[in-house]
Amino acid sequence: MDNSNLNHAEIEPANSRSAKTLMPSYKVSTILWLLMLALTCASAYFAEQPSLTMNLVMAVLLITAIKAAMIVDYFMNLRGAPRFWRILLMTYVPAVSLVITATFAIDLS
Amino acid sequence: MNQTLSSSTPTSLSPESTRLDTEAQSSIGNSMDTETDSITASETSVSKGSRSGRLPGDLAMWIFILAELTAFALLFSIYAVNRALYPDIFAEGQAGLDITSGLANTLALLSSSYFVARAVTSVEHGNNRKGFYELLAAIGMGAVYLVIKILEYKHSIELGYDITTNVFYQYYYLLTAFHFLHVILGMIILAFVAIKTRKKAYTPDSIMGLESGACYWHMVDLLWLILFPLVYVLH
Amino acid sequence: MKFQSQAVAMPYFIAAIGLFLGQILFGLIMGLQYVMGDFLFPEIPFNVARMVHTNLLIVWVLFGFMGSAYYLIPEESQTELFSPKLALALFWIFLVAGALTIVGYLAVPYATLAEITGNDLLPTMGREFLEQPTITKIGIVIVALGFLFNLGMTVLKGRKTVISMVLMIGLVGLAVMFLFSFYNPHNLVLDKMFWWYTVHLWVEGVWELILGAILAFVLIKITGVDREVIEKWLYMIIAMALITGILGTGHHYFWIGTPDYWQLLGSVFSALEPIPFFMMTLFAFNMINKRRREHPNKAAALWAMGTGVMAFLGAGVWGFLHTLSPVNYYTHGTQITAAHGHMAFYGAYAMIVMTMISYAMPNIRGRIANSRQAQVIEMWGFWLMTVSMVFITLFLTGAGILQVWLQRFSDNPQGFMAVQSQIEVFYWMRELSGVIFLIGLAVYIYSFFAKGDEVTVDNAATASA
Amino acid sequence: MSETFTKTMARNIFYGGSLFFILVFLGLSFHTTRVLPERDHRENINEDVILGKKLWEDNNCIGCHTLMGEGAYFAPELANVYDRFGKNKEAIKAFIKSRPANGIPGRRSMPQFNFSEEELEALAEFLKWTSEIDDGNWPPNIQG
Repeated sequence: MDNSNLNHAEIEPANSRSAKTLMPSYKVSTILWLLMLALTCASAYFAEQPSLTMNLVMAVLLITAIKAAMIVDYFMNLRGAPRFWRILLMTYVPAVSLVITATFAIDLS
Repeated sequence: MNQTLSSSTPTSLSPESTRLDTEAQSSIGNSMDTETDSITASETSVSKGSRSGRLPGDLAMWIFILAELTAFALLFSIYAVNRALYPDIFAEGQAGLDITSGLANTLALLSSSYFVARAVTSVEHGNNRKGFYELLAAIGMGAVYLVIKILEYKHSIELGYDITTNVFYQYYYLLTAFHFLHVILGMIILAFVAIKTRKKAYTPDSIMGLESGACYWHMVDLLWLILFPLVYVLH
Repeated sequence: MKFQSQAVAMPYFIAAIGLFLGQILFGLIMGLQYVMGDFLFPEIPFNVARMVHTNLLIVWVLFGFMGSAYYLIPEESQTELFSPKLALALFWIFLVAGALTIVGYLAVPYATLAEITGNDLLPTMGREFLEQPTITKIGIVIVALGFLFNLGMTVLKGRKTVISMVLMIGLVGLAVMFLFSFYNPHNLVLDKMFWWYTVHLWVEGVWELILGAILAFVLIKITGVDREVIEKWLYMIIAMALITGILGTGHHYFWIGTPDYWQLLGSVFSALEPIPFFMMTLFAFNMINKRRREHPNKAAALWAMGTGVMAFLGAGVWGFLHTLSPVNYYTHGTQITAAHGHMAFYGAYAMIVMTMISYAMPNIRGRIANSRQAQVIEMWGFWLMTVSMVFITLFLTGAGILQVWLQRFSDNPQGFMAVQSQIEVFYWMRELSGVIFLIGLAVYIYSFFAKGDEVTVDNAATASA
Repeated sequence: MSETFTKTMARNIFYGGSLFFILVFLGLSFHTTRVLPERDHRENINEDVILGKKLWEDNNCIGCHTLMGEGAYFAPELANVYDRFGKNKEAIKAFIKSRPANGIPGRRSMPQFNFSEEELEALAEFLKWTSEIDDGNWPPNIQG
């Protein structure tokens, strides 16, 4: 490596268009957005229920996990990202939900 | 050499020298001299091939995002454990919360995330002006969140609930206020990125700074997605 | 050594190792007093030996930081030091002030020292690690201002790199945080609350910046890896250090009267404090694996890697051991705290100074690296000191766990002195490890005098194309 | 795994992140100072407590004892010594006064400080005030 310009060895356009997955189109984003608004209202409706049952807890947390998956995959555009990062982000909300469900399980039983 | 102009605050503070830094007495190979570092303001980023897909945004931002997610995961878990330890205090406290403002906040943050996603799509198609206005809309929705949250705080403080009232309000204030500050930090980042979008700093080929700001904002929204059911819904 | 003024670091390094030796001697005295209660009583009571031990530690690490800065800044800024004479003058002022303070501790009872030095005018004495008379504290501030001025002028007229910037932020932060030692309110809770600004925001805040900057400098020199890569990681490491460390102060606000929300914040953020140390270990090992040159100074590479590992073990792992508030409720103020203190301070700060000495001293003495024999002896010193420190920490942890079991966690807790006599076996073994540590230090010091064919020509042929 | 990692972004994370957490820390610390008065009963700090703290510092008691868990681990914890001595200041004063001048053979022992009567009273008052601070009821038991 003896070129006079001693910058880094491999230089290539950091993120040429072809190399990366593009963001979802407006239409897809809008559909996902409306879907998430609906899901949120649904989970809020659950709050009105008089008593808190285990499957209600799991339903609400499932909705949250679905919404989170949409955001991570489409809005954060991790669909095209290396698998390590996608798995890391996708399992975050389910993992926290599991802990929360566990604390409810222990309390209710 | 590609010019990655991610967010560049005045770099007077530390112009990066990009020469291979030997600083040993002798020179390397046949390069003329190792000593006079040419201070090139350009910022080169090393990106090894992109066969296995590309992480949107900057790895530095992702390390910051992971740290924040870990901190909040710990905070959520400790909140959940304490809810199980003191069910009655938490139930009574949660009953006092206004579900509609919680819902409105969630819708506001979801919409602002939506606008940020649209903005990134716009800039990817080279339409910086449209992207700029979408970012402004996102910041606007963020402001809506702030207003609703401040009203909520004012309401509960007027009722005399303070961070030291009881264990529920300690956790409620700590978690939501800490997230509140992250929304403000996220809005500052979005504003910063919006200005650069307006000044055409981002092109379809060099969009990393915008993606980093967008990913941070989506993380803040993600955190609220967990906070909303945890604090408002499940009681 | 590219600039003649870098030689001014030599007296600082020599003084640092000298005071280090003094610190270990008094450490051994205290170790013996733990098992033989009346050893040297009343000539050198335990509290005096402890003051000397802890103050010598802080002063020798500060001498090490100053020496490292005087060596590093001219080379990073590619210009001569602003005023080597000022550096030497400040060296003697600081050394004399320090020596007088230690003599004061040993010669007269502490209350008399307080009287002589006019502590009543502005009482700042009598607090852990800040036992120095007020006039010594003022002397330290003057030395620090002169030191920062000297370095600041050098950086301003030379090249500004990330490493010199980070080092300067760390050193300025160190000076600013020391100012809180002058605030000594009548209210004990406020006193403790701001005392932690000088202690915690030093060792878990700005000192981590200094540690990162020195480690990055040494790694650039011995591995030849591109400055761009190293400075990028440096920024991330110190970003994590401050992000977790600042709110991490909360883990000192559990039981001193401050509100309960500190228990939540303190636990969560101090639980994340090992992250920057883990990144530093990855950083050191990665850079050395990806080295682009074979630097003859193998000892410095060993020290750099050792610093990463021991800092992570001592400050990270042993810190996490007792940082969560439900655990800390039982282990606060026991030997567990002492165990963490020993390995963290040695692993993070004693070792980074020795890393810099190991790299810089040969250059100052006009060679690229010491002879093979000298480096082998130095590595023996490294392993003896590091392994014996691990044992000191293990024994103190054992003592701490038994202490917690007998005195804190049991239903009918035993008295303090009763428990101390039951954990004496650990104190004996700790004292033995301390002796081995002293042997290791002696071997390390001898390595500077070992004869052999030094390496004077730099074989900086880049290892890989 | 390909990603871009620029020094500018890392630097911005350093400055932005640190500033953010410094502000959060300062805000919480300010709130703590506002809330402290009803936790540390500073209204009970009288002349004796002030003199007691001065004596505590001038004689480097922290060199052997821990106070609220912080200090040297050579001698007992003193934040709850007032309770341990049966809430009796005289017992504390008698203990300090009765320390043998040249120690107890073969055992750790506290030096004799030859305090006057007022100084003993001040020290005991300081230790009493310290024991009344609302410190999350630490230590876990009377032994400290």
